[in-house]
Amino acid sequence: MPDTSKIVSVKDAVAAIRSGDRIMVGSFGNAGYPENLVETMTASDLKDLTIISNDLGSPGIGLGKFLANGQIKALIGNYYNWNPDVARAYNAGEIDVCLVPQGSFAEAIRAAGVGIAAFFTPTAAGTVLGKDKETRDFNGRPHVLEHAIHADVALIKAYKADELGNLVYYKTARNFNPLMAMAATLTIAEVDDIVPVGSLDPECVVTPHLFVNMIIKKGEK
Amino acid sequence: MPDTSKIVSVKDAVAAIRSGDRIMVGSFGNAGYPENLVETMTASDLKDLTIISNDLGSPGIGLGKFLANGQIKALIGNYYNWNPDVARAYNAGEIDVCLVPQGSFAEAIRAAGVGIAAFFTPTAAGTVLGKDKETRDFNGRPHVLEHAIHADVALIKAYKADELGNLVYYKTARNFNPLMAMAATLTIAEVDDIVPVGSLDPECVVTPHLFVNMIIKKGEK
Amino acid sequence: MKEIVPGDIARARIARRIASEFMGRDRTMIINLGVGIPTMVANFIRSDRIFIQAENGMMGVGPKAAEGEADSRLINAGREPVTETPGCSYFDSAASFGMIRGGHVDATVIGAFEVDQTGNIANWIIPNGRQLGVGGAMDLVSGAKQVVVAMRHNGSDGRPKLVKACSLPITGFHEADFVITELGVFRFIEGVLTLQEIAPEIDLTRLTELTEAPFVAAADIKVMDS
Amino acid sequence: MKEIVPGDIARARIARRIASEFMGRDRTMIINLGVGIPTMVANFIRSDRIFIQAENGMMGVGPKAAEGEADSRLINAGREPVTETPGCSYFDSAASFGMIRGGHVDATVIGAFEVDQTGNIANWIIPNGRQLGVGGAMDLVSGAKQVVVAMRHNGSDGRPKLVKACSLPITGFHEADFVITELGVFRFIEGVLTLQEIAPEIDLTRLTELTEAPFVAAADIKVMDS
Repeated sequence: MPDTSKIVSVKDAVAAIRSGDRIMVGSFGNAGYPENLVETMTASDLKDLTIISNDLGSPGIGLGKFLANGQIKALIGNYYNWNPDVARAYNAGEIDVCLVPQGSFAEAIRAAGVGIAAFFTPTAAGTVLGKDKETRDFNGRPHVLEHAIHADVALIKAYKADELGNLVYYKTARNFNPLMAMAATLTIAEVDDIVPVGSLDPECVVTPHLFVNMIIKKGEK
Repeated sequence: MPDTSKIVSVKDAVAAIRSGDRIMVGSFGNAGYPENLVETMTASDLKDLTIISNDLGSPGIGLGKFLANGQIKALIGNYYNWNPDVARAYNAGEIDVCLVPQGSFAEAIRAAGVGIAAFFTPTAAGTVLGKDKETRDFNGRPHVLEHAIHADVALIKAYKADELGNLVYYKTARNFNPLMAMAATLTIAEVDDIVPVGSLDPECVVTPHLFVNMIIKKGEK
Repeated sequence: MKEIVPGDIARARIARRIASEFMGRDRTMIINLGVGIPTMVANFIRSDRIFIQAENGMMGVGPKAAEGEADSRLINAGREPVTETPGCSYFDSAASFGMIRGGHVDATVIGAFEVDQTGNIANWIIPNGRQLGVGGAMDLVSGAKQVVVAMRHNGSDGRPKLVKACSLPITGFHEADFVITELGVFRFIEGVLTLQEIAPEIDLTRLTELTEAPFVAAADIKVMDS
Repeated sequence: MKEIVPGDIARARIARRIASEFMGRDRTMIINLGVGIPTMVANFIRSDRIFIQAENGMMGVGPKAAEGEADSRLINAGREPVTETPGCSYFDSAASFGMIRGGHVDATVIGAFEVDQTGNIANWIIPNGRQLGVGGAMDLVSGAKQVVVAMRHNGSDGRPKLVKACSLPITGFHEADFVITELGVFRFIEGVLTLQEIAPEIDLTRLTELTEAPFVAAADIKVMDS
């Protein structure tokens, strides 16, 4: 193991997060959701969080706990129909919600990770979700300008990490995780297993270690 | 094997290419260069080609053969210092050359593949290579607008294909190949080996089969 | 109002008709299936040339997982546990929507609240304060090569869903290619809504009454398989 | 003109000084090395916290391949056959430049024709009609967190390379953080070119004569390791 290990306790990892932070959380439904990190955060005093995620789980379940706990200031994501608490809180003026079409959302997170400031996509041009966005024709078709979506912290769920922080994922639990791993100032990966350096096939590493700042092992305190 | 096999002879593959086409060719130096496809094309009557590639090999070697043969109308790429014939032909007015910084070049090819019309990048802002490009500040820093780079045909070098056309690559021979595989109307992959469906790990497929139209096996006619 | 075709039969008919549309094509087809009737299309596909893409990051989605074999980490975009097919692959959401936006998905099958005579589709929200989500709907209708709308011909209140102009927020403009209901197969041909097949239960007069959008009947109109 | 420091010694000194700069940092460093002197930096790194990225698609580049073990498919960005290190990984060029442009590479070490007093770098072309290539130079200088210029202090004709204003086409504006030559270690501190170390062979007066760009000497200036 290298002398600067990234492996930390979930408590130390969460101690690096501040109230008011913009937090990306990987997952699609409950697939690829960093359970320990979220559990620990929802048991903390952290508040005024902006949660950037595909959805917000179900009422009181998964990411839904953040909302049930009143820890959320704003949401950036694309699909909250699985958790009707979101529409309720939004209508009551308790939280802000910014809806971005799922493909544009994924691409905007990637853009932040790879240093692209903004991009033109045909998705949503002319619709309610595109109406406040700069619109321009390319090849005779309207496109909207979508800006990169950054975060202070990304909470990632991976299947395995090696001791350097190289990550691989598990089936459709991959989803937004590799994108968010690139797009935050601090990336914390929760993994099922930590394996020795050299155990992962270099051709199959999905997230190279340079994107990962901290690793916690699922189920450990 | 499915009843609509993509596996064809190199002759049949090259027969689908037309003079005047925009051709992407994977490779960095000679790593990841589809040798049989290029050999067959350079032995053909194809001309007025626009070759979109990182570099143009060395004089008379690899992609350099296209130039030695007078088959090139224009080049889009980023590094021709390994092949001084390119500067010579350009200065003599024999070919057009469009230089795009390597990172912007890679990203513009990806953009074409994923339906992004254009993107803002800080690379080259204010320089000779950015001077004719729309420039805009984001976060106080100038960015240039780069447009997607499409092709009619992509010539890809992969390590293995399964019979559906899923591809994996070999070490740094990966380079531009997976990007170009997405960015052309017709994608032809030259591979070292063709393996049965189910042989490749679904987590490690780099180019899913939907991007591949034809497969030829290296060394077969 | 008595239904002309009962719900279960209607849904299966629509799904089967769409599957046969894809199976009738002489080439590989990459398709994406939305929730509801679209998902049922998979049950009727008998072809090794048709591959199902799920926008949450999978190419080659297999049948629903059997009871006891479900893995919450292997799901489709409707959060249902599914299975693998040989030659499948996994990728992240940006790559997945890259396939969709880049025009590499041959067809998306989606449900809709309304489709209008210009091919506009409204399927993402009914503004009633209870929904807050778009998912991949806008990306799919603007990106897929063909958009196949699978929907009941009329709402539960009898109101036509093929309308002159959508009243609900639009998902995509002029994107519908096929609209397949239990009463007919409609296709936009050069922008004109054209009836290609009609259900055996009704005639053209009755179908016209049940459809707000004007349409033309194809010269070679056929009876839809029941 | 007689060289103050012979070429071989100069190049090794520059490379070794840059390696020690990185080894002196108490954290993981991801570095990218250009061709020429920058590539030599790898020879002096003794640390398991420093990882070399190659922009042609590799993280964790190892030493040059031994004669007979070279594989033309495993190369660095200078087309030299290299080896793997444990924990290395491969990726495509868009992902590679995503790392660079996205600010995930801690430092890039590059050669240069000229660096000026504002930190502008000219290293991609001498307009003489014989060169036509930019490679990743512009991406690297604009994307890497720190830009370390490794170059001889003067050209072969004695002309200073640290100049008032670049005369050649610019690669990136105000991007240089360190300029390390065989005669000194310079750092841009709040925009001011500051000499931090000076070679044992010369004094400040002589160095000032050999340098066109104005610079200040740090209060705690040190003698550079020879």
